[in-house]
Amino acid sequence: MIAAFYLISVVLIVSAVLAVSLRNLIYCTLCASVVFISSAALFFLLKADFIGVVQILIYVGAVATLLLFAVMLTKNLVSRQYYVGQKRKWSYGIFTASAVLWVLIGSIRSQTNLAELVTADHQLSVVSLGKEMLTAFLLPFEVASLLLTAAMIGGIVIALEEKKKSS
Amino acid sequence: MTNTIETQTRPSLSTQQLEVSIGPQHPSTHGVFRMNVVLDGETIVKLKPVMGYLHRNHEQLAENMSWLGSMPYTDRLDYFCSMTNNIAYALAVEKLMGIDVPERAQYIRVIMAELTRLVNHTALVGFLLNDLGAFFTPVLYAFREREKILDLFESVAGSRMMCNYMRFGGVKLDLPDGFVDCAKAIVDNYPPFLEEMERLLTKNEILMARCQNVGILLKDLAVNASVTGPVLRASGVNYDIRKIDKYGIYDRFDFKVPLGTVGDVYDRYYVRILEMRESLKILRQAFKELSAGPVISQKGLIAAKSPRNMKVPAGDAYGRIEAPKGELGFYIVSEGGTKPYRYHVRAPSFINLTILEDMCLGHKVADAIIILGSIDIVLGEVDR
Amino acid sequence: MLDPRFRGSDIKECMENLDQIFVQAKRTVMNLAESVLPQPLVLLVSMLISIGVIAAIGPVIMMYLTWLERKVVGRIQNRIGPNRVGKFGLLQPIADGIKMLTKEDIVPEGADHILHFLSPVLVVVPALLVLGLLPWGRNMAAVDLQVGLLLFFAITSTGTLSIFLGAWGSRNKFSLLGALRAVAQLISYEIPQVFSAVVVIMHTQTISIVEIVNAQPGFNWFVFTPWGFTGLVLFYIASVAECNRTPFDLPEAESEIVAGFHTEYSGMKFALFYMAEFLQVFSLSALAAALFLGGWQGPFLPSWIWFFLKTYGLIFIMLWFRGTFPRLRVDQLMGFAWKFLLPMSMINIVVVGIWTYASPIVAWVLGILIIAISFGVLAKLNTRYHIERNRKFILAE
Amino acid sequence: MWGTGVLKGMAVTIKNFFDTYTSKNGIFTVEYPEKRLPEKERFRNFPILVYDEKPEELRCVACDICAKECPPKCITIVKAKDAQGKPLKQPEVFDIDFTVCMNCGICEETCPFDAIYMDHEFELAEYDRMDALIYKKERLSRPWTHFEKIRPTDAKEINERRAKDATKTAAAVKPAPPQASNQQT
Repeated sequence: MIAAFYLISVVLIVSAVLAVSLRNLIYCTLCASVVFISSAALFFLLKADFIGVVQILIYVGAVATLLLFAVMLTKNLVSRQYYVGQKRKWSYGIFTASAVLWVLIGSIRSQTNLAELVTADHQLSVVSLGKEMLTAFLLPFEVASLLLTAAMIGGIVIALEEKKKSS
Repeated sequence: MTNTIETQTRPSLSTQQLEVSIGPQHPSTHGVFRMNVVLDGETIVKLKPVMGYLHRNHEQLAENMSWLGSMPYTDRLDYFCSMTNNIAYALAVEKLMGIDVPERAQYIRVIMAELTRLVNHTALVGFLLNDLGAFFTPVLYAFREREKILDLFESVAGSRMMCNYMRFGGVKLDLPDGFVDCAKAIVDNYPPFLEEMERLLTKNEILMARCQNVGILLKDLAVNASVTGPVLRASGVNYDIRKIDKYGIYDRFDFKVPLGTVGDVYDRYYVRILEMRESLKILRQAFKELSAGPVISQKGLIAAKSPRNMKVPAGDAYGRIEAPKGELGFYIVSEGGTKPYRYHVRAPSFINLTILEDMCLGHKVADAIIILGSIDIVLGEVDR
Repeated sequence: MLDPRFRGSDIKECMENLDQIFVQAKRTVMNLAESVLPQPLVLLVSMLISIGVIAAIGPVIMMYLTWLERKVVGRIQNRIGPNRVGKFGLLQPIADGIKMLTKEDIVPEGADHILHFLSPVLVVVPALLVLGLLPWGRNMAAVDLQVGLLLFFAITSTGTLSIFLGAWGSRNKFSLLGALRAVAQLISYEIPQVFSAVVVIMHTQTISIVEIVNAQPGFNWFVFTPWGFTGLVLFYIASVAECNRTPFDLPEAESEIVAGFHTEYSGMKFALFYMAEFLQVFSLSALAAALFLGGWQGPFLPSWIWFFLKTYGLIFIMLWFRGTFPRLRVDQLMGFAWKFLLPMSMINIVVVGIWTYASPIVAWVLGILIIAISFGVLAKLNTRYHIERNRKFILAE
Repeated sequence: MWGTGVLKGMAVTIKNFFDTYTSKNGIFTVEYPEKRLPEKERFRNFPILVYDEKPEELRCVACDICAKECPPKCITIVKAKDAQGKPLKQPEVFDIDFTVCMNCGICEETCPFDAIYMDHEFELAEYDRMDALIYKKERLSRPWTHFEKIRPTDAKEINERRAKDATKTAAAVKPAPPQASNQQT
């Protein structure tokens, strides 16, 4: 188990770095989808397979395609001249990354007892997840759905405005 | 990435226009024909047809060849209906030479013309469905019927598609004895085939959704662009040369001219099926009235025996017939020699093609392909 | 060395043995492996057996699906279909395979080599991966996951990305158009597909495919309920669109955009795209059979024979579609998904809701009523503008 | 109802599917090399030269009419000469370029000596375009019996016509030979 964990996290970190630093944007989106898949693999390792599957479905299925669409449809974003003038400052990058990491670890450590959580091999069943979501966490569930409808309406408005103008 | 044309600035999403050349080498352009299309997304903004890839210098060739010498070349004009090309050319020369055509030859010409119309419209319905995406099934049903009629042509003229059967003043050879009842059998079991095609296609929701209100051709645009044939009649203009000129013996047959109302791809498809039904009516009457007699007039026979010293009196003539694709006309000028001075073919598909852009603007790429298919062009005739 | 006692047993018991024949075969191999290899390696061997079998069956299924398609569509068109290579043209797929291998593999000059190479691989991987989740017979599912069905949809949705990359990598306008159409179509048909599968999940309260199939013993398959039948029809239409088959084959519309996203592919890469399409046809038909037609459940024959019978029945319908229908246009395709399939599948969920709580008679009547009315209303709405049923033509003089 | 047109269409195709198994004329394809379609009598493919008895004495008298008449001009003829250089009524060279000939049949019509006819042979594939497809006199000549076999009715008419012409010319020639005989000393 541990060997698998380390292997996956190495893949995750390497593709994350590549996703940021590659020149050709299409390869970046490819590496981004590798990041999503390896994070889903991590979830599988933690036996939270429902979350892992949803992770693949949402991120690789939709978000990666969205990224690719964005890259592809904007005008000649792919060609080289974007990277000429920019000085690539690694120092800023490392500083912000370590700051964010420190905050994250601090918050996780303070709340729960990490060791107990990992070894507990309770099987997260989908049914319990469903019940939990519609009872204890009903409010966040409703807020999220509101957000989703707002986003959809926004998309339709833009499309309608586009159609009205061209027809 | 693509040599794009800058669009006029639009405040909201200024999108890039894509210029695609649906080029000479494309699965559904009915031969070597190219459309330079400027696309905004999928809708067509500009369309420029490019022709001439199949130009074989037909009219220049005819000028230094004997009058009968260019008859086999007229088969290659519209290679789907070689018989009607021959008839149109023979009609023009007979008008100039003043040869009369005996009774039996006139009937044979009507039979051959109507059989060619069946062949052409059946093949067209098949190819139109092929452009719509049906995976070769309607084409193969259509070709199954077309093969039977081509076998008839082979038994009469010697070759299935390159018939070279008409001569000035009649036809080359008389009908072989088994021909008439074999043709009657084919004509009788054509209606069941048409029913089967109609059951498969006409009420098919996908076909209706794809073809109705697509590529609408208005009446006055059609008349101004001198479009002829089923494309014109689908827009509702009653113009059929068999009824207007009454050339040959078409006044003896009673048949109707089907007209469409809206003038879109669906009308052009269905008008052709109705025309096939009318041709079947004509064929039945022609088989009944076919009389015995000579097949070629005496002057014509002499001319056919030695075409190289057949002289045509000076002057010019324009012979036109209702070919399956429209008005096919031959304009010939003679100086009294054995070779035509000027020889021009009025090809229906070439002229019907000029309005392709007006019909396609605003439609999707998929519609442009079926609008081109519904006009029914053959590149041999367009480029000559 | 026929065992004398065997002659006495009746047909039913023989069928039972036949049914479990593969399971016993694996068990014997496992016992052999246990006696020889150390413990972790045994787990590896058991995995290797199922993976090896599926990896072998996948391409063979694909090859003989191409053969079946050419024969069926040929017969629809009154011709015979391939019969020269081998007895009934049975060696034709092998001939095609060799032809594909020997064909030169052209990479267009401006193309992006890495993407051009990567995308056929990325397309085939999900198609093969998914075969593991399917219940081929009684306890013959390679992987029995608790979230089997959801993983199935997750994996098939990754295929969209690779089709897009392939088309983008081949630097060709036609494949670009094909890619745009492919992504739009695959994403907008995924939603009705998942919604029509939700119906079955609601009824059986589980997402694992094996349990869904176990919930349909003997002959009471889900298709014999009103919501089951509409669910099957909707799911099947959506999966026809998912594998880009007629009448939804716009991404590779040969009459409009030459060959859509795989215009620039030749040789083995094209064969991989082809294999992905046919494996998806097989896996989606198998899933439709598992969800609605009771997978391998069947009264008499061994379980895996039922599985193949039902799957090839559904595949025959897809080939029948291919031989009959013209193609939809892009906007009609989208309209059909969003304005017809999606509302119908949502109504179908309502019907299942009623079905679980109302008494059987009320549920049946109400279910059929709701479905009929909604189908009529939606059909009326969808065809109000542009389909003129019978148009009048004048037969002038 | 919305879907009926589509379903009717599917009914047609499935009927055709089962027709191929059940009804006799369901299958339309003729499996070519094994089974062949009956040949039509008037089918015309590439021309052939006809001789009565010996291949040396072709009916063709090298009058060059067909070469002049042929629209694509693919026939070349050279008149034969005997030892003293006097032109003989036989072609020494008669070749047709099969890549140019479009088998239109005009040469058959205009030949006054019934020497050239269109053949039924269509399996003429070659490996070399230049000299293999330019047919020399030897490859073109066929016996008259071959013609009678492939086109019986036409052959019958032609034989009658030739027999009638032969009797007419024979009648015209009879009064002439008495004077001719005494000159041949």
